Amino acid sequence: MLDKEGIAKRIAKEIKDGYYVNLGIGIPTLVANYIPANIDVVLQSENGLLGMGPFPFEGEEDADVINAGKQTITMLPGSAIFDSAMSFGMIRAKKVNLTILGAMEVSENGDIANWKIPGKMVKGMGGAMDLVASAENIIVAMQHVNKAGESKLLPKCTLPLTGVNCVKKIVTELAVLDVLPDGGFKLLERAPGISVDEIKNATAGKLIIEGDIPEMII
Amino acid sequence: MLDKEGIAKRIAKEIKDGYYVNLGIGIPTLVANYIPANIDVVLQSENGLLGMGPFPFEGEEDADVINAGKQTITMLPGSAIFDSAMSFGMIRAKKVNLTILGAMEVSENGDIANWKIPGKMVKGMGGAMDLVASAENIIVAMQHVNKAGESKLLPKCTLPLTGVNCVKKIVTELAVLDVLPDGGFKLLERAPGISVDEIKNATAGKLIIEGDIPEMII
Amino acid sequence: MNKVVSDADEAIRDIEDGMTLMLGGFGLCGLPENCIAALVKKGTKELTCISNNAGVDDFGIGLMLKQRQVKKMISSYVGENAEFERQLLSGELDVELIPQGTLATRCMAAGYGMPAIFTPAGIGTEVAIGKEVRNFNGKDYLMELAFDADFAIVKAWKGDTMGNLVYKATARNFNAVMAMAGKITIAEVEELVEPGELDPDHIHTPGIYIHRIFQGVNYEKRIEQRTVRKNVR
Amino acid sequence: MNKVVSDADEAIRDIEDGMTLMLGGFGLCGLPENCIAALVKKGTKELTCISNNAGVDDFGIGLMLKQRQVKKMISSYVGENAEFERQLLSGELDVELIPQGTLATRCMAAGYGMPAIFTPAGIGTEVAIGKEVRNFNGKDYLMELAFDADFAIVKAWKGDTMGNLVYKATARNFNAVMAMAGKITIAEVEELVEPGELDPDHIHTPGIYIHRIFQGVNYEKRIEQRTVRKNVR
Repeated sequence: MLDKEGIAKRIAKEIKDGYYVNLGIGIPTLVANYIPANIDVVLQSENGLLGMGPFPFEGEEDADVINAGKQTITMLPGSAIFDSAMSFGMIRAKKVNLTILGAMEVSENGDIANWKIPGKMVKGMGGAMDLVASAENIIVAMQHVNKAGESKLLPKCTLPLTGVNCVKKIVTELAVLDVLPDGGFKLLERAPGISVDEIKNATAGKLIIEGDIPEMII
Repeated sequence: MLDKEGIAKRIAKEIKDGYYVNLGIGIPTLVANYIPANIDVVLQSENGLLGMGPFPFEGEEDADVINAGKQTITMLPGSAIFDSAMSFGMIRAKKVNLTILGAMEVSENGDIANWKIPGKMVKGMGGAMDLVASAENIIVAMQHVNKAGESKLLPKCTLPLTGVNCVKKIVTELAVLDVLPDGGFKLLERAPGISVDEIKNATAGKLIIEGDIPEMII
Repeated sequence: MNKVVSDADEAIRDIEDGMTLMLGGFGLCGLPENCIAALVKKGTKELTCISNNAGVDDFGIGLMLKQRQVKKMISSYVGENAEFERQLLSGELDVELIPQGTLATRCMAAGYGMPAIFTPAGIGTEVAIGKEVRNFNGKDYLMELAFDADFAIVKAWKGDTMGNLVYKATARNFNAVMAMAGKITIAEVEELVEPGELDPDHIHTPGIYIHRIFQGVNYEKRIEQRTVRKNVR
Repeated sequence: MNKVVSDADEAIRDIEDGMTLMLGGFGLCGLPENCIAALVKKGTKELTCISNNAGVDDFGIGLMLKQRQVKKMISSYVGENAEFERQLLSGELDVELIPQGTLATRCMAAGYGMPAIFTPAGIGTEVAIGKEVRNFNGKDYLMELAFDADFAIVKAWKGDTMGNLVYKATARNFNAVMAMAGKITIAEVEELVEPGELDPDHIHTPGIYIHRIFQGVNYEKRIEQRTVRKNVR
């Protein structure tokens, strides 16, 4: 079973040289730490920055340099600043190659729910609806089951949707799965020490298992 | 009767302190020379400049600093450069207070034709259609009659239109006229030495004359 | 071209109860701190505020919420604010949540004279309820209308007396789009300079969009999430 | 992030007959001179060119027209070109004239992922024929579609190897909007620098929009209307 860092490490392997990537809050943010050193990747922060760097050293924080999670960050050489309209313009125009974000639920047809729980205080969708509606390639980083032990990979989402037919890949503590264009979670890899049966038991939506499922290499 | 410089001088009196003004090619360009020194006016050039200044001194021309007429110009202190999308964005959003342009014909309901003569090579409308469709305040600078001696102030334009119901005021070599919201050219001023009858004879559209018509003061 | 006002009080003098305001900034970054303080002092009420976030309890729009000056928030994300939550749950406050890109683009539409825009954000979700859906090239889009704000209030790094603005780093965010979108736009700047001191090629908001400008004082520039590196990567 | 190509020939290597190109510039200002020369050399034909103007007889797109490489021009103003006029009158060339602001905004729409925009330009004129008219707040607007260009070719003053661009003065014009709008965008620059040499706050086109970049050579930067002052005002 993977921990959060493990999920981030596995997702980092999906990033290719030359990619522009938008990382959501939570596990996706950790992915930045595991991007291979031999590829060039530019991180987009939707508040208006391309070229997000690591956190600043103590004492070097600048209130005017933050990411979409409102964290103080740095800018790498070759960074560019732009306003919020252009930021979402480039997202809508599919210039961002990969979006990685968390989810509460994903359905077998790629719908995602990650912004609202009825009865609880709703904080808002931020940029998530824009990102999932436009991104060509969306990877969801999340736990396979919720705190109540219920699967988050469902035939149909039960929570209010953030977007429809958009998730392409899911990485959880148990597995890597593709969401097929015609529907269904295709199991690609097992987490170290996790059996196919364990994944079956944790997946409520249609799970497609073909041939041997390799253990993932991180 | 006014010459071109006279028309430009008279139009310059319509410009108020704090105005952002777009000047078309021809007589409107001359207006810049007669803006009173005691008011602050910013000239917009729709290729992407606010703060257009006079022509450069010989030897100081810069191929990268031109106006919408493709003439080499200068930039005044406080100038701002922007792209073509923002330029027409501010025009559509009515941030430009006054547009001054030439015309082949104006109708009594404020339609304007100034871009195309059937049978002749059509060069294009450039930014004229955007300007007339959006400007709150449009003054037309033109000759009262064409070279064939026919009135250019008509009941209805005969040439293909550039815009509809948009011209607010017309200054010709003979007169200053308002285009009334309900239609009709209201005669406001006569050019020096021009009689009301001469203006009547030169105006094919509905001319509205109320009381004494003063001679214009330039 | 008399755009310079003496301070925030003068800048907001005619903002009245019930008006719609845009307020620039993202999180606590790039907030028009002086104008918010002046609005709190003036006590203007029943405001509709278009702002990506609602500040925190004791900073940003949170200060106006605390005084019950806000009738409605139009935002994309309103977490980190306990008083906000209390007013929302008690029904004192109305909130319209809209996707961040839709928020930004509806501001831009106002500044660019476009009455509506199309975006796929929110298709298939509750955001789409009651809105026109239109298909272009096989993909569905929502039609979203340009905002209509009485005032936009933005904060820039530098500005000149003609209203030209330059923002610093990610403090540009919504400031640059809202600056174009107010019927009247007020800009507060950290440094007010004379025309000619800003490079025309480096101006982010041309002065034509700005109606009032002043040099602000005592910027706190609070950091919402102070994150630092423990060691070199 | 390998965006740098050696020269214009390499940059345009896969532009094929029948493609749609956007070409930046306004009049003769800010033209991608190197790429135009390479296209003339390559002899690519049946091109649809989206460009505000069509150059003059012996400069700019005029050079491509002379070689009969252009099937259709989409422009707002095409005067100052005798060969253009001859081809147009003889039926060899197709021309679609559209308002300048519509042209710019349809480029921006492509770069901002908006399938269509609304503009009042052309309402009541022949430009409106066959287009959807829609009323917002009592005013009519035309719905105009985003452009779909195989390549956009722009010219900037400076650029870095990651594709970030800075334009000089009014040479920004259509370059900055078309740079966002190509399926593939090629940028030629007067000076190519390393990442970090351009101030992130001063970049006009972020590198994400640029696919290929090179430092051009031998810029003529011809002036179309050389106008000078005779004496001090």
